Amino acid sequence: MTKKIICPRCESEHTDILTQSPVPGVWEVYHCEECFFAWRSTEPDFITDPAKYNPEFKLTREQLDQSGIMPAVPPLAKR
Amino acid sequence: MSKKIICPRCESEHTDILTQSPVPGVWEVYHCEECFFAWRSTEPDFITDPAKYNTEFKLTREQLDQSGIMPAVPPLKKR
Amino acid sequence: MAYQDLRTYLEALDAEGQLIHITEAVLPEPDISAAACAITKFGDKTPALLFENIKGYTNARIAMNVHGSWCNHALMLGMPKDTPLREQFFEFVRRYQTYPGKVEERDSAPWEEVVIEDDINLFDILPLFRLNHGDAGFYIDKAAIVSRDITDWDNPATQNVGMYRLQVKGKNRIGIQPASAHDIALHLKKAEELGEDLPIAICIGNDPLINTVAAMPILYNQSEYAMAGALAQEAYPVITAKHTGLQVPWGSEIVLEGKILSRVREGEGPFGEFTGHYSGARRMPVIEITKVSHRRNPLYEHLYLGQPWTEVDYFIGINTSAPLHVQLKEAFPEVQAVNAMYTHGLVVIVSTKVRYGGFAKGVGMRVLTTPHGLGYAKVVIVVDETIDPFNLPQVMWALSTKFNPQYDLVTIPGLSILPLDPASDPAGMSPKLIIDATTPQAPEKHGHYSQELRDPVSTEAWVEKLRELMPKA
Amino acid sequence: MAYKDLRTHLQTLADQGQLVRVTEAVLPEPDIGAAACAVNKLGEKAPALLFENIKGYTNARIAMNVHGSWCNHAISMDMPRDTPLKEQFLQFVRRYETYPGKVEERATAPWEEVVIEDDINLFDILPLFRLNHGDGGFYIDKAAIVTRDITDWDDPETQNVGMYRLQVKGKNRIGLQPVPAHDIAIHLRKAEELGEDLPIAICIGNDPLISTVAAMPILYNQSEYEMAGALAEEPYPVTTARHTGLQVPWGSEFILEGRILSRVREGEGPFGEFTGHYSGARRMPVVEITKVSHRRNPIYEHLYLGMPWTEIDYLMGINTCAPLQVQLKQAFPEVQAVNALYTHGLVVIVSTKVRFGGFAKGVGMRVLTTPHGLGYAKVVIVVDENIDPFNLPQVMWALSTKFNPQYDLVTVPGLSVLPLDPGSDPAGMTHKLIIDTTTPVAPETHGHYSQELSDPVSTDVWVEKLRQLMPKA
Repeated sequence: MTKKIICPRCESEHTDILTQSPVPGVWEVYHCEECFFAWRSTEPDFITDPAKYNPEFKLTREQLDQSGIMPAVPPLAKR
Repeated sequence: MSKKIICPRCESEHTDILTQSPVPGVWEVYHCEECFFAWRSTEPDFITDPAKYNTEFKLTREQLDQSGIMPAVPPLKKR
Repeated sequence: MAYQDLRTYLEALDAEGQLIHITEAVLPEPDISAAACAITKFGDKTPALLFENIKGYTNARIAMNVHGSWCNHALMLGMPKDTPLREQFFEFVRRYQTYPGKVEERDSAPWEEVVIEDDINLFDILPLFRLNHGDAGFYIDKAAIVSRDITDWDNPATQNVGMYRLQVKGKNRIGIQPASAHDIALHLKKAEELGEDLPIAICIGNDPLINTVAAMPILYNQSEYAMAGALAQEAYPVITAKHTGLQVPWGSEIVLEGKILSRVREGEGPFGEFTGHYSGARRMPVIEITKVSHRRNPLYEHLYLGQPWTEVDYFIGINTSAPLHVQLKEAFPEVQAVNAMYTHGLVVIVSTKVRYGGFAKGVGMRVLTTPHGLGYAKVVIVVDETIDPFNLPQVMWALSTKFNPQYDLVTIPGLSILPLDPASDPAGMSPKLIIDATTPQAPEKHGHYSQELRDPVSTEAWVEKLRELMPKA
Repeated sequence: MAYKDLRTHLQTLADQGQLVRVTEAVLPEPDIGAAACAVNKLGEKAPALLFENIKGYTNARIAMNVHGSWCNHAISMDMPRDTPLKEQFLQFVRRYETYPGKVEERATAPWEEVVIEDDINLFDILPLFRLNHGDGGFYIDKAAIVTRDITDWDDPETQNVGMYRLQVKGKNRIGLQPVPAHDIAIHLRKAEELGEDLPIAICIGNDPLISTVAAMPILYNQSEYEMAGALAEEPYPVTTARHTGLQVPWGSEFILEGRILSRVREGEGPFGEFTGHYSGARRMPVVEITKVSHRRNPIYEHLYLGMPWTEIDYLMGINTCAPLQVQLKQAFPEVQAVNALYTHGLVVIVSTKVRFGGFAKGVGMRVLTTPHGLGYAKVVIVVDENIDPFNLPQVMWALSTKFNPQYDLVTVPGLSVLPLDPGSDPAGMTHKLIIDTTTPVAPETHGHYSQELSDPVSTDVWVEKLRQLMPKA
């Protein structure tokens, strides 16, 4: 990639291409390895553009790391 | 009338014929001058027969005379 | 286009597939009410019924269920028969707000064709019948009843057109139920204070709008005819009935004139009421009829009522909601729509924008203090502006997700209510509830509502696209 | 059973005018979510949608709204498409009570046609898309997910088929939300206690009944396949997926096999949920997919959810009501019908005969203590036996005339509710309400209810007579 792909949600640069459209050149799907957000290049700019992404839904890896766990991981037991 | 007409609701004998069907002999409408009940001769027997009239709806002149007044009669005034 | 009499309206219903002619011979009881009850089981698009062959009568015709569906209601307003309820409501409100409409006084009326002044026997003139089995007698339950204040006779603002139940108790004797809060009870009180009779005109078989207005909670000094003109969007035709001097609808089939006897009370009832319960019997005023006028081959019109939904629920639905809507908006422009269709507004659902925390409870309290709400409005549910209050599954969603009884439930003890509410105890008293099912706004902070789902962008465009693609029925 | 796979069912929907094929080229976002949202705005008889031309894909097909109307639900039950809701409910309960139905194990299945075990990229195999704008990614939201207890692998009773949301987060990596109360969370806990992965099969594009059963609150030791057999009234066909050894539907379009990674939690969400609100983001388990099997030209099936009513409200409506009905009737045979359609049963309406004063409140408390009611059932409305709880205007009548807040309102503070309820505060805790709108019976004495209106005799006869006379549409 010539241009860095920034995650619209957490603005991390740790992003990757997940897939490209089977019909060449129609769209690409990216995902963020930090916050697990995924998006398609053809989605509206309020999804794809970090500056326009709905602030109510902005979420960073740090916030995720502090979020609740469901279900809790149980203590190890012997069989 | 050869036969006394008894009010199915209050069982008074103060009843009268209000009207007869314009087509002769089809039905008659009676009313009770005590409890103001009215009925047609062709109605089901649970309406016309004093013995079969729904007990929940039985009502005498005495009960009516003790019932609520709506609206209240106001005191007389001078114009 | 408005209908100036019942005949024209029935023809229009017929042309739209909204009228069934019953030509087989039927008994007055129980056939007519059984059929009028049965038609309500077919959903909310049912036709009106016209009985043309009633056993024992030579030429009687009885119209039932004339207002008994949202299709018929739409046609009454001159709208397409499949107009959604919500659109009918907003059109009704829009016309209501053009009050006063025009009234046109005419010199002669079709109902003057036949006149009876001697030996009146209403049982021979009207094809009377018992509606529900527990009714005490044969009622007239869909008449527009006209009276005036005899102490201020020449002031047209005192003239009232209302709908009150009438028990025909003798050849020319009728029991009437004037609920104390209604305009006619004020007229009667003034006449009785002077020991005088109250002139009255009873108009039967009418154009659909005047019946709608007669059953509508408008203000004391508003004119029902000017309201009918507003709803019709054209001049409403009336004529003065010479025997009493009261203005009556030009298009009525039958006009009974007479007087409420001063200071007389006599047994009346029970009658099956719009609450779905019988009223019990009480002592009520009595009318003596002294003149009857009617069209040749008159149509008798009657209304079925039973456990909802029946004709009465369509009949007093939108016309109860509209005045509440207008009165609430005067205080709170945030109000979006009011659904007071349940038992004449014992349950009221209001959709509103919320200005700040606690606002929705204020709207609810306002409902309880409107003129109509004081005597009705037992349970008020307030929902967000995004909820259509006429869409009950949406209201249930708001109740399921926006409502926490710890914060959102208000109980007010010991308020007034109409005595016909069977739950009131003693009759006429009840606690009332406000259920706030709106999204909490600052400074309210309970719950976690920040992220509500919205329709995806372009949903509206897809509604239109899919409408075209839908399989044709 | 009529439908052994999604294809047969879609063909039947098409034959009955309940399928719209969208052949124009659409973008995955926002078109598919918008169209699936839009179709439910066209009324209660909305068809399913099949998208056949999705930009960027060569041969993807996406089915939406397959369960999204009472017509479609009736067809999925092999009933006439216009069957009233209450009849569908009673038929559903009847078949439910024939549990266990038969299960037929088949040796081969159509989904074995194409197998991918190397370099799996789910984004290339499935036409994934974002459903609602606030979703954290591309979800699979209508899969039947199969797991077993690895400590008791050979006991078929431990096998579970459930529907849980899945966020596809990488080429072969999926986030999974197992709510702690659900069976899969029990399986995961046992595996994680041993530090072992949990085998899992994710089945996409199914016959309509297994989706209904997967979304249904049945008991832990009940088999979903036997329940599907009971609802289908014929053996339900399954095949063992060899990679994991789990039984999966014979008719599925796609089978993804893999394992939930032991003791791993990773960011997931938000996702727009059935509450009409987004869920927020939490750390949840992760699935790694190791084998994909699918039919040639597979159909991907997805579910729209948003502010009610949308497809999900039809998918988890009647199947939420039926278990509550059966469980309540075990204690109270007087119960007539249960409507728990609203937000998976956050509002529940129960119709019951009343044995004695206070009985209806007992029924309400019982609802709150059923397994499902403990986590849902925030507002319980109890109505008389003659009220159809699926007929909301009738319920509003009961609320308007039978209810007096002084006697008939019970508030229970501080009960549990699912944390997704946005009204809960703190999340997972709420007050709950029982609203008793039944007619008071002895020894209760308040109100004046003795005379309730009932249908006139011969109303039933007139229903049939009028059915013949009704204008043909």
